[in-house]
Amino acid sequence: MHHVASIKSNLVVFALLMVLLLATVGASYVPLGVMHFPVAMVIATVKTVLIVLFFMHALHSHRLTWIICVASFLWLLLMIVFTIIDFLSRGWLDILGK
Amino acid sequence: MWNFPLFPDQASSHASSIDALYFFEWAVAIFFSIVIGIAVVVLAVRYRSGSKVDRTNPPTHSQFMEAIWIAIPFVIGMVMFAWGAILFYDMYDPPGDALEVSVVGKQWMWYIQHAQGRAEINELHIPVGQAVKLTMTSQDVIHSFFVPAFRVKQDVLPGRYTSLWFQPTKPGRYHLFCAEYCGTNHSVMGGWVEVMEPAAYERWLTEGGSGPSMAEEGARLFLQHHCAGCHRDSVTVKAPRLEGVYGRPVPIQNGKDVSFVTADVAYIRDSILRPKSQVVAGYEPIMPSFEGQISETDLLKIIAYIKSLSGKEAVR
Amino acid sequence: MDTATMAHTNVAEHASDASPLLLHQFDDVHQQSESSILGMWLFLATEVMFFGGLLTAFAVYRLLNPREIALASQNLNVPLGCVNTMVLLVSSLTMALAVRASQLGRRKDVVRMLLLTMIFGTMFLVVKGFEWRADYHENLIPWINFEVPHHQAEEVHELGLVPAKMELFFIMYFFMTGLHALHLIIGIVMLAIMAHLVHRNWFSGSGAVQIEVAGLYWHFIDIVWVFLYPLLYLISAH
Amino acid sequence: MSAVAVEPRESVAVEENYLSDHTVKSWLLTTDHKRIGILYLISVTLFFLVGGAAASMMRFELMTPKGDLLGSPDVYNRLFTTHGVVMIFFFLVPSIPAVLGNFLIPLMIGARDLAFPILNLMSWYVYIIGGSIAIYILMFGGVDTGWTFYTPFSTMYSNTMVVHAAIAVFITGFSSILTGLNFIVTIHTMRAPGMSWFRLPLFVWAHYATSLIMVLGTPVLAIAVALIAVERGFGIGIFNPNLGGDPVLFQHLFWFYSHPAVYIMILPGMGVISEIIPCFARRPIFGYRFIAASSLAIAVIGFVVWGHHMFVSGQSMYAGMVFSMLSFLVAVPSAIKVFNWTSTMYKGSIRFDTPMLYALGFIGLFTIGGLTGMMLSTLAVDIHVHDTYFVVAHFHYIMVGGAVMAYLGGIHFWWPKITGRMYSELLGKLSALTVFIGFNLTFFPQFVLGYLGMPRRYFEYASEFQVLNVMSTAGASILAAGYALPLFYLLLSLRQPPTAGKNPWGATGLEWQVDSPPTTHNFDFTPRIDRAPYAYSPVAIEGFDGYSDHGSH
Ligand code: HEA
Ligand code: HEA
Ligand code: HEC
Ligand code: CUA
Ligand SMILES: [Cu+2]
Repeated sequence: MHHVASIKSNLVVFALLMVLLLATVGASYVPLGVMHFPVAMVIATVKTVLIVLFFMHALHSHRLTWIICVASFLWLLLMIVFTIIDFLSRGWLDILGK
Repeated sequence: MWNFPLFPDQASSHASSIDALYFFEWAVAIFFSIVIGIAVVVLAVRYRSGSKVDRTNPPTHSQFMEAIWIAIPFVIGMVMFAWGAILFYDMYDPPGDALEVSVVGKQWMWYIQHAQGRAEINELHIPVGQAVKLTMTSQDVIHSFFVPAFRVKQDVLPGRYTSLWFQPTKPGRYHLFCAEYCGTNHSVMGGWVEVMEPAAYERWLTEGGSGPSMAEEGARLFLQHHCAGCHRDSVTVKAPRLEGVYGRPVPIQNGKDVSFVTADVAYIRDSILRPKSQVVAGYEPIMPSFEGQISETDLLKIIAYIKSLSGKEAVR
Repeated sequence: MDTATMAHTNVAEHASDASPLLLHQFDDVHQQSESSILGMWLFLATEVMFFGGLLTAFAVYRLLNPREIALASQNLNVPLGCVNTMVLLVSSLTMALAVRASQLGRRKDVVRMLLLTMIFGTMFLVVKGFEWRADYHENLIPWINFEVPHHQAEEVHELGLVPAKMELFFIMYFFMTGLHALHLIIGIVMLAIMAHLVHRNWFSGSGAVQIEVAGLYWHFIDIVWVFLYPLLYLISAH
Repeated sequence: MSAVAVEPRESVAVEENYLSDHTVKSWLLTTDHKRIGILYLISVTLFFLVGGAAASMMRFELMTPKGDLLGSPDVYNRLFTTHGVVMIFFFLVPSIPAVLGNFLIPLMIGARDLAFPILNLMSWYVYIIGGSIAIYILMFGGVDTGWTFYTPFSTMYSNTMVVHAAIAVFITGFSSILTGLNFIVTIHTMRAPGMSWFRLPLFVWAHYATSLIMVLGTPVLAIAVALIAVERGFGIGIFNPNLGGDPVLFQHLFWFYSHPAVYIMILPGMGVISEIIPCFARRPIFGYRFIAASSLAIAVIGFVVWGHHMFVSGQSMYAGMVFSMLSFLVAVPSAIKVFNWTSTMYKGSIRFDTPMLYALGFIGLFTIGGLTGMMLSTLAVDIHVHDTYFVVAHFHYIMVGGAVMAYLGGIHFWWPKITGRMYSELLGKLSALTVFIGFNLTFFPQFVLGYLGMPRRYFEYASEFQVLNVMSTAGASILAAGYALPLFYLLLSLRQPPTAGKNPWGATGLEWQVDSPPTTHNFDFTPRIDRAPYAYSPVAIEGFDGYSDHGSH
């Protein structure tokens, strides 16, 4: 009933995850300045995508599963972005307390 | 008992413009309520069960109608938004010549300090026709400064300044309320705003015994806390002179870069409480923190003093 | 007045061809397995928002107090965190293999892989425990004994940093890693039960659906850590 | 008009149904969605009485400007907190979904139960645990923070049982999450053959949208109150500005859930109205697809407007403008619904039974509540009316005039299905009327009071506000009588034998094809659906004289 992933593909995904892990740690020692944080998050996201697609079999499941994955991630982003809008833009105007 | 008010006084320059928007919105609300109300009643009567009317082919959908009643609320909504947003901006953007008043809220009273020195509790005396700007903070929980007759309200928060301005247009005595729930006596944390003729106001200012102005008080505190030791007199310590600092862009050392921030009230507050978080370029971070040593009210006085130096030329 | 016609599929009839483990509300096994998997995915969406509240708070505080947070983060043990990430990723691999084994009906392998997964999960907790113990000895635990580490005291003083804000970092750190560890413990217990049931041949088949659902949860815990690690440990390793 | 392939079985009144087993154990261990619905019905009603008692005492105190009738402001502060917490978290959020949703969703989609019946029972227990803590708090000290728990008051200054309250809310949140999760899965996987998405009743669509909010929003509330409990319990600084925190951050986390939560409260109500109106207008609903889609639109856009509760909180001006604009967008899907319901009456054959009266009341009061919501989301106007009685009036118009009316309408509509009994139609109409009149008298004066500047959460108030407050209190007593009435005659109806028949309203919808009360397994046959919902015809009903037992014959 389900797609059965081969041992080999599991191992390949695992190897990729390890490489990415080393990449994050490595990147944190490279002076990237402001890019430091985005790079770390992009790598984490790629890792997540790998885990979700292969280990959690999202690749071979319903469209609905995809929607849930994307939506929950999007919702989290929504919450963070709209909250940050407030804190980031405080003081952009020359009005005390706004 | 029957001559109770149904509408608040309009006693500030904001009041009439906000009321205009408010009436417009009620007009929209009443219009739609009536349209829907009449539609419901008319349809209910006409199509009541048993009445002899044509009921053939009741429509079940219409893209056209849906489009119309998506478009209308959308457009009306955007008008309300834009109108409200513009007014909102004006209500917080103070004119340059505003009278400066400082406000500290605490459980459960308002402490108010005029630039000229007079302090009062739960009362605010101001001259009619003169724009007033409040710089506000709280010593404990969140409160909210609310004068219905002026249509203004702003939360005051611990550890932070917020501001508010208005221009009273009518002499009189108006309610001052605390509008953010703050504990047991929230409902009695308030008092009066007394809008006076300018002459009466001048008299009032001096009659409290012509005490020192806020800036003068601040100058005293400036000595008392040994600020002057570094900022005015010292030849050994290299500290920036504070004349002309207020309102100007200040160069801040930021790693190897220099960035500029405007020296507003919040910046000066931070400079005193957390001096090392923003170090002026070209100076050593030797200023000690005064966190916990100066009360909110004294802090406001010192800031008033530093502000009063802004007319003078900086000697950098 | 009817919106429906009644078809002649009798309740009793449909029950007869079903597996003994089919719950009464489902028509067939397919519907049942689909429901459990969908349920778990939705639960994970809930979990995303659960951790999300903390991540939002952390994001805001990092924005407001960048220097204190960065300095405080330097007290975390980057290599240990890295090892732990590896351990957790390995456990994800074994979990995936357990799911595979169950799909192929190899019960022995399933149990074996589940046990391995549990062992790696426990290993993570043990390492984490050592980290926390070290934090305790370095006086880094808010409420209990937090104080600015000696080697950073000077820097804190010089830069005029606020010790309370460093403490704030540790509050968030312990809250998030604590919650993560709690999830892991629940996961380990769940896997233990699964392993036991598979061993006893309790499931029809080898519990492919149940193991798959448990796997989803396990991988999710892994994903949370994939984000926590760079967010907490690698802020200013350089 | 009926196209029945199989003779519906004659219903025999004495036959086994889901209510037959009377033992306490059979109730407390039941996994039957209908029984769990009843368990919720009872518990939710009790909490409504608790919240209503607190409201009555508040209105009593507010008859005089001085704080003289209840003795101390601390009592009053505990009262409105209790009232808010109980009414929101323990009454209105679970009311329609957990009672009617639980009972009806499987019936409406042709399923034998929800996907996870044990989980369903568990959510009731979780709710009861949270509720017991709430009652415990009430008896041993109370909380005085307001239902919004704003820091730093809640974490550092209040000396009441805030940690307990946080735990109660935290726990109850999970009941909500589990219910939502159960509904979503059920609606996806358990639909009977032929029940395609666009054949779903709108009640189910509304609950689908509601469940999305429950699943995605509630965990954030849980975290927000957990942070409060931790900060207060351990005395450390999380939102304390002196320790690097920010109290406004708490407000963001709180409203991230609590604004969408208002749609948890109204969307199911809108679902109920969408069932009642076509049934009593005897014609298909107008604009089915738009009503269905607007539920989803409300659920999604509703997530990004929360900052409109924070216009004067010290939030940045840019954020205020973004949130204000989005708030106007969220009004559009609500408008779609109101206009479509109204159009559904055109060319209908309208009867005015109790549920319909409640539904019509809903349309009017919700419209006023919603339009005053527009005023609140207007930045400049909100500065003046924020935290005044204007806001109190706004949300009671929507929550009491809207959601509670819809809830009562739904209870009256499905009462024959749930219990098999009819209630007194006369008393039913009387209750709808009393509630409508009492409601308006209670809450309309509060709009005026609010614009005059009377702040909310006030134990004492300025004397010029008294007349309007007395009017409001008078209205509240009429309202209380209006609510007491159904309690009385609905309970009374239980003494009769179940004679309502399968379909007393002549309604379409699968739930009306099974027995009243339904049997434990709902359907003896797997139903097969071959047409859109609301297949009413106003013309066919011309000769219809009263509702009969089997409308389909
Ligand atoms: C069920 C509950 C519920 C619902 C559905 C709503 C719906 C809405 N609410 Fe309300 N609200 C609350 C419950 C609810 N609210 C509560 C409890 C509070 C106070 C919390 C507290 O502080 O304790 C509150 C507070 C509140 C505030 C904060 C006030 C303040 O504290 O200063 C605001 C501000 O924007 C607001 C706005 C809105 C809007 C825009 C809608 C919209 O969704 C309404 C949309 C509906 C319509 C617009 C009507 C139908 C449309 C038409 C008939 C067509 C014509 C329309 C146009 C021309 C636009 N609400
Ligand atoms: C679902 C939500 C809901 C419901 C149904 C109600 C129902 C009512 N509310 Fe509620 N209200 C809120 C939600 C709700 N409220 C919230 C969230 C707040 C904000 C809290 C805060 O600030 O934190 C609030 C605040 C609030 C205030 C403002 C308090 C203040 O700011 O100082 C007032 C004042 O009039 C009020 C009145 C009423 C009244 C008269 C009813 C009536 O409709 C109730 C009528 C019902 C009954 C009376 C029950 C029937 C009872 C019996 C038949 C038993 C007999 C009773 C006795 C013997 C006493 N409410
Ligand atoms: C030990 C010496 C010292 C004392 C005492 C001191 N300061 Fe300072 N102050 C400095 C130095 C050095 C700087 C510049 C470096 C910096 O920004 O930290 C400075 C900067 C400032 C600034 C920012 C000026 C600008 O140009 O932006 C303000 C405002 C200020 N101090 C106010 C005060 C006040 C008020 C007090 C007393 C309550 C005080 N200082 C006490 C040394 C001192
Ligand atoms: Cu201060 Cu309310
Ligand atoms: Cu809202």
